[in-house]
Amino acid sequence: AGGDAVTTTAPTTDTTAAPTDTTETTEATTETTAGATTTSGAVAACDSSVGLVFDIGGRGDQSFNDSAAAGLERAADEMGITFTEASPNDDGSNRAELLQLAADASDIVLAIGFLFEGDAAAVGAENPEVSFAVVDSPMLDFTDNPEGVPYGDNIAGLVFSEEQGSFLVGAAAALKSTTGTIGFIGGVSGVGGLIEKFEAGYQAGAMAVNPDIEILSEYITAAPDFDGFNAPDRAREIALAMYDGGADIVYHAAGGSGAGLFEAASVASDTSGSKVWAIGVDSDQYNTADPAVQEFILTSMLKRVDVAVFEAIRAQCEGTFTAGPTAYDLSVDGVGYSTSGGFVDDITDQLEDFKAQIVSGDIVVPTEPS
Amino acid sequence: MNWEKLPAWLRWALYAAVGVFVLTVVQDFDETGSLTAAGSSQSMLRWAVPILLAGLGGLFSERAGVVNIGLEGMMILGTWFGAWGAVVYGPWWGIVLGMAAGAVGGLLHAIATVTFGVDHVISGVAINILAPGITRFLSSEVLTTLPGGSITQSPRVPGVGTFTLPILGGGSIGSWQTPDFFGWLAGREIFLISDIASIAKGLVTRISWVSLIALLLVPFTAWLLWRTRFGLRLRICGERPQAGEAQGINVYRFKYIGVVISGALSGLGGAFIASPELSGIYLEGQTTGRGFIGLAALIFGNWRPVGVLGGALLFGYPFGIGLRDLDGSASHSLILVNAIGLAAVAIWAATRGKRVDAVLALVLGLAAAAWYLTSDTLPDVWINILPFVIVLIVLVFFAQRLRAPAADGLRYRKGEN
Amino acid sequence: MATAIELSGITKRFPGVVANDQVNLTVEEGEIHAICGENGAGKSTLMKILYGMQQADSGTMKVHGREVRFVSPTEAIAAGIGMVHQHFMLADQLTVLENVILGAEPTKALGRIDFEAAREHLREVGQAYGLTIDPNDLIEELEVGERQRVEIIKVLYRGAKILILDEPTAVLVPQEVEELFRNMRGLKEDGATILFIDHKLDEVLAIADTITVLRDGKTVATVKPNEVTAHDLAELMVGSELPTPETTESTVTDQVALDVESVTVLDEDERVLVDDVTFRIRRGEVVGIAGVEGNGQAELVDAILGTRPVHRGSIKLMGEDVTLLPVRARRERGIGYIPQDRHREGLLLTAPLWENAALGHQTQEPFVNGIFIDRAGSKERTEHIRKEFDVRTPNVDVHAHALSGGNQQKLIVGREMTADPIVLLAAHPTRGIDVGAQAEVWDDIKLARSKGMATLLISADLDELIGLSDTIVVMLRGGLVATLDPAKLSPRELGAYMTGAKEGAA
Amino acid sequence: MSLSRRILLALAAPVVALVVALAMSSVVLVLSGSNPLEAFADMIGHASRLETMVDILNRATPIYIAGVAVAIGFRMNLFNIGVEGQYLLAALVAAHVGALVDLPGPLRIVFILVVAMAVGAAYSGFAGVLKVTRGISEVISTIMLNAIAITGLIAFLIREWQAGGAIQGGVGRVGTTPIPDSGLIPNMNPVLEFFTREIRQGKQLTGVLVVAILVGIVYHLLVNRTRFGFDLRASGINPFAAQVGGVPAKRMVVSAMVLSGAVAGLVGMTEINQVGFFPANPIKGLGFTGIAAALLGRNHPAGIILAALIFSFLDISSGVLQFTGAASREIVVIMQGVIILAAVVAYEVASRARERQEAKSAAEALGDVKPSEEAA
Ligand SMILES: Nc1ncnc2c1ncn2[C@@H]1O[C@H](COP(=O)(O)OP(=O)(O)OP(=O)(O)O)[C@@H](O)[C@H]1O
Ligand SMILES: Nc1ncnc2c1ncn2[C@@H]1O[C@H](COP(=O)(O)OP(=O)(O)OP(=O)(O)O)[C@@H](O)[C@H]1O
Ligand SMILES: [Mg+2]
Ligand SMILES: [Mg+2]
Repeated sequence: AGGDAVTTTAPTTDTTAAPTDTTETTEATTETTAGATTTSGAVAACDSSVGLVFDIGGRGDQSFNDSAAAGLERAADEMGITFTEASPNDDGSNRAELLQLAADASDIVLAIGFLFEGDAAAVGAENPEVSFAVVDSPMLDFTDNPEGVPYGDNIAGLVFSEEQGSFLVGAAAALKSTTGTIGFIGGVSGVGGLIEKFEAGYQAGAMAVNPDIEILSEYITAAPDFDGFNAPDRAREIALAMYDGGADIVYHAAGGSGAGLFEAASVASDTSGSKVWAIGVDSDQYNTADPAVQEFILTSMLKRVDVAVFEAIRAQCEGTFTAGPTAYDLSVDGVGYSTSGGFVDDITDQLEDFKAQIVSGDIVVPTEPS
Repeated sequence: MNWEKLPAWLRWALYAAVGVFVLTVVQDFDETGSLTAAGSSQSMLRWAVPILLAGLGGLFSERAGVVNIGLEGMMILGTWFGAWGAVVYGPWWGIVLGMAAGAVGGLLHAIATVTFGVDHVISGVAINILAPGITRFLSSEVLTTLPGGSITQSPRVPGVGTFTLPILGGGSIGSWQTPDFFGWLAGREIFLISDIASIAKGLVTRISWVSLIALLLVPFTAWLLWRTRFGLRLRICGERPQAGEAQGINVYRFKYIGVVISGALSGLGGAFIASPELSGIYLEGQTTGRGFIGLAALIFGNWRPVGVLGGALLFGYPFGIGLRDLDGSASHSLILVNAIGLAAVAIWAATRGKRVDAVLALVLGLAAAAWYLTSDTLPDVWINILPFVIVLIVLVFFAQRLRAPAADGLRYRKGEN
Repeated sequence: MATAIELSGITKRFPGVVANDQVNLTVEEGEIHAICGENGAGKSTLMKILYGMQQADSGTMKVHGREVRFVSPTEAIAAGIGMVHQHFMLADQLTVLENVILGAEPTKALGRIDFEAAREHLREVGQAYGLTIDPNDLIEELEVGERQRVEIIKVLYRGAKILILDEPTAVLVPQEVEELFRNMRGLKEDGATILFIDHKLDEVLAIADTITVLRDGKTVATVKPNEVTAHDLAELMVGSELPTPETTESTVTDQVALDVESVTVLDEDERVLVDDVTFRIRRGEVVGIAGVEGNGQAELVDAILGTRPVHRGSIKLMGEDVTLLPVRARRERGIGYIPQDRHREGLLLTAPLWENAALGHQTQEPFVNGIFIDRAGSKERTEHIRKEFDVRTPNVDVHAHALSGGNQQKLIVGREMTADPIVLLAAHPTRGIDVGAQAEVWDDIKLARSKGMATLLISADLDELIGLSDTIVVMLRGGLVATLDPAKLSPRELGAYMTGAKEGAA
Repeated sequence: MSLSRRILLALAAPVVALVVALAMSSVVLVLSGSNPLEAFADMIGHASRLETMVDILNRATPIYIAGVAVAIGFRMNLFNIGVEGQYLLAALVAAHVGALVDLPGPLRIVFILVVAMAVGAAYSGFAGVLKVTRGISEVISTIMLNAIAITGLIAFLIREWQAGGAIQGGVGRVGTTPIPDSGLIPNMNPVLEFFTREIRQGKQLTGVLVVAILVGIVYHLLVNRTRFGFDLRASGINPFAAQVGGVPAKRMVVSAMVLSGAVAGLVGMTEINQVGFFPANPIKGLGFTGIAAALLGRNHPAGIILAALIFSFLDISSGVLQFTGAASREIVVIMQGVIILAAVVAYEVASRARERQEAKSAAEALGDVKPSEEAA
């Protein structure tokens, strides 16, 4: 599947340093691993201008785009960069134009979402003086080299090891489940294994805790129907069926549809009289969810787009911008799990243990569901 | 015995009974638990309600002679205002504002078609284009100012609450927790009886007040349109407006009323989509064509209230089953149900000497049976299209028996024949 | 006697037409008052104004001496006026009862219709005037005469004392007309005032107490029937002598142009519409089909034209079997068609005249050039039709809806005639056009007949049918019940055959 | 009616519609605290750059083709809502088959176009067949067929076909096997550059524009100049009259749906030729925009061009507004809606005026009324 490019595990760089220059390593696909949590301490002021192009929907999705916006705002706060932002038309037909408009006005352009890959490669080639960073795509060209080479010296990809974060929430689910049945709801299947990666990690994590655990799994839609990321009503129905079917914890990787899962958790808890849980994705959804459903959000699989965005801007400011993929994995806390609400406090030890094993390589998390 | 002579509600009730019987047999044969589960009938209702409301809306409009392809747009207005109203003023206000917004969409359609004589389809399409523009703009101006809202979504939408029938469904009267008769019966595992009880249990337990209203609207609409002066006058506008005009009826007014009600009902459907019964949030594009499907249900139901309900359930059932079917087995069973249904159609057609129909039904039925026998589950891409395929197949055999109001879609101008 | 209605100086303009021009009309209480005039004289418009369906631009109306101003039929109904329209105002899918009570529904609480009271009232009205009909029947199941009865009951149901009947006899056979007239006299005896429109002069003279003649939107005279002859009336109406449809010597040849053999036509529910019909038309012959509307004539024509499948039997055109050929192939082989409803089947109202002239012949010279439409050729041909058939239009680029009915009909007749058809199917070729145009159409058919055209003529105008035909066949319930010689036939006698009162060949 | 008056009437409708749309959008803009003049100036200023014009044309091309597809149906009162499903299915199959067969460049281009048209025609024709044989309104059947195509057939096929080993890179470039460059329609930059300056920023004027122009010309000739077109229009204006005029009603329905679908099949070619394969996340919704374009353009080949350009211009403007900040980009969506509604009403009013004019002049020809008299 399409996730292959992302999965090549790269040697982790020194976590105390900014991403190292890896341009001339032997493997063309070598990824840089970001030092995500290491940005404590003052950062130098910077007068770069940043253009950020959201995925469809733009700001306010309480997930992906908002996370990116948070990183951007932090960069503005801490480094004083100036920025412009934009989001595409509903059908995404003007991605390339927006990138170009952003490039006209910026030193670095951040594109939020793998759908920008083709356009960012093209626009990037036309604007060699501007840096481009695309979230969720390695930005590698496989045309002439099966290993892939960066599209250009000015084009970077920010990729996340979602399977690793999903592993941890899967483990959490298995540890917390009393029924021995848990669920997974994917937004859209068949987009090059993108969402399947979440499922794979979740499965692996749950089985690591309890090999006999039953995992119900369903995708809302299949590409090219992308409604699955925007269908809380369907997610709610699927989740209800899962709870009816004995699951007591359901994890979603379905963007905006997730609201339906939380709704279902509240309804199912209310109807059955025993509490069931939901697990959020991307951001700490406990913090963004309505107070009425907060108490059902066990944890969220964190995908630190904010960190990636911030780091990309910082690299630009500091002149350390690196072409090709930069990996945000567990080792740099590019992915993780949230603890808001305190519902997983009793199992953090076990989870941290798993985390250490993954970071050390003792556990290799699969990227394709079994 | 002549089926056509039975009252419409009894006829449909019989169809439903036969349907449940088939589902039960298939379920027992296939050992799929969910075809007649309470959760399934509940989800059927949930998914049917917006379609039903749009369809009933279409009924009012088309019975008044105005084709309303703008139902989708009016529904979109309903989702936005329903959500916004509920968030800002409370759930019932959401319902009211959703209906009001839909009604305004209807008014727009009425102005264009009735007053200006614009082609009904064209005006409807225009409204379908305009509505998302308006809501998008309103989102950018209003929702973004609400905590948790954004240009594409609202904060969580509170709901109007649910209702459980006492005694039959185990609801409570005051503080008395009544027995749950259907639930008890469903647990007895008596062939057919328990299945019917289980379906019934789903339909009387934790039903949204809006669903209840929508269901009650079916007999109410039938009564209003076929038993009252208002109804007769409205229907004449769809059959022969000149006749109404000649009897001193203000045709324009009734057309306006019909189209505005149509918008209000679609708006209610939209508000329901945004309510926690389905989504619990306003999200751009969340109607996903349900207005159009309501139109299909209207046509499927032969422009009659009970028929519209039938059409809405026919969409809602496989849709709900498809979503709830986690391993693809229930949907797989539905293929067998289809095969049986097609066999029945083949027999029906054969007894009426409709040879082409009989052969067609037989071939399709055999294909379905073959598919059923050569597979164990239904892959999700096919589950998604099941409702559409079923409705299309039903239309293949019965579309010719349908009859739109005679003056539906025709331009009417006072004083012209 | 008191005056029931007094209209003075009524003027009504439509775009480009003055339908009523300073019309004055006085109707006494309890009389039967006939309004005559050619097509387009403004009769219906005047009645619609009186009934509140249209508003006059100027002029005053008095009902029972009181000046009134109706902005909708509601006020007219309240003033005791009821109207039966030229085109029936009935909803086919509704029952008789629903149609009748519409607008005057007896209701119970919550606006519920009191169907019991309505049925009872309907029964009373029916009994009082000797008009009975089953209130639960759907209109679509009724015959023309019955529908008219529903229309009259509708008016009486509301207690109207002044009845307006717009061309009530147009669709009736003589026997039905007599029945209607009996009813009208009964109503008059009960104190009703009746205004009725007709342009069949013998009928007018037979029933009316007073006659008002309109011409070009103006009142030209008000006369008593005993003071005038039909001849005088005709002159008043058209300002000149009335033409007659009589043909001269026979031009019938031996060559069979159209051979219809045992043709049976079924509808979708397999009911028999045309039942085993056999006849032949030779070149130079006009065969008229007589029959009350709805007895299969229209379907027979459809079958010959090819728009309806033939269930059994065969149709041969100049010896060639065309039973299975599509419409286009038949038209290319020389079938011309004048449809009974020119708006529905004859014209593309929102297309220019030159395209209308091509319709039905768009695969033939001079309208085409290979796969392309020959615009120049088409326009030239249309100009020719315009001149030959006196189609009054500013140019051939205007849309067809801009023309008046008579001119539209002349365009259709011209289109079919200039194509030199072998067989012409003419359904009501002069319906709804004025006397002048009528005479022109008759002449056209006669001329073509003499040149060898075979014509199948359907008409509700029995004089026309008798006058133009060489042979008349009578259709009843889908079958041919009589073959008659028009030379020895009176309209009354023909009417008897049409209603089944008389049978067999003459 | 004098010529000047006629021209005035013909122009009145679109001008009024545009003015109304501008006025209403201005009101909305003012209400939301923006300066309309500034916003319009930004939009126009941006659109007058050569590179933006290329963008506008690229966007207008598929909208135009979709508009023509819809218009073919409209010309005979058929409402093909199914253009959406037809173009996506057609593009998918054409891209897949086009990448697999081994043909020399130009032939492959033609082959892909033909396959796309055939698939679109077949899928649309199915709705036509359902209509004439089973009496199912094409409005309903094409709604169903859209859903079946997008959520079912395409989802299934794209999964099957991308498994065939066509990973172009990250998940953002998942799709069918890439078509060799020789099989893609070359861009038209040289043509445009011949007239002006060099096109910068790597913008490429899509070669499908040529296809669109051809489609427009063929549409015009076919519908307005041929016998077939006459039959088609006649059926649209009055199906009964057309039928007694020898037009085979059922065959016309199927033919019109087939033609409409064939044209619809070309809608996706712009994206295929730009991306080089059929992506898992293709641009959707063009079928619906096409309906709007056909309505706005009154089914007229030139009118649809204008409509497509207007829509495209507004779409493109939403980008620049976000960078200049003169107004919220949502204003363009409002404008699209308002233009449509204003246009349909304005057209209706104008066509009534025209009808009255014609009736008057016909009556004058009859000599019934002297012009002075009727002016009273
Ligand atoms: N007394 C009544 N009270 C409430 N609703 C009624 C009543 N009678 C009929 N209806 C409803 O009104 C609608 C139309 O009634 P009607 O009697 O015309 O149906 P029908 O002609 O029997 O239907 P069909 O033609 O399908 O047999 C139906 O939906 C029916 O359920
Ligand atoms: N609504 C209308 N709009 C425009 N013109 C009209 C309208 N109604 C009638 N006319 C025109 O007014 C004139 C008088 O029409 P009217 O129907 O009163 O004639 P009539 O005497 O009843 O003729 P007929 O014998 O054909 O019924 C005709 O030229 C007709 O075309
Ligand atoms: Mg009935
Ligand atoms: Mg008249």
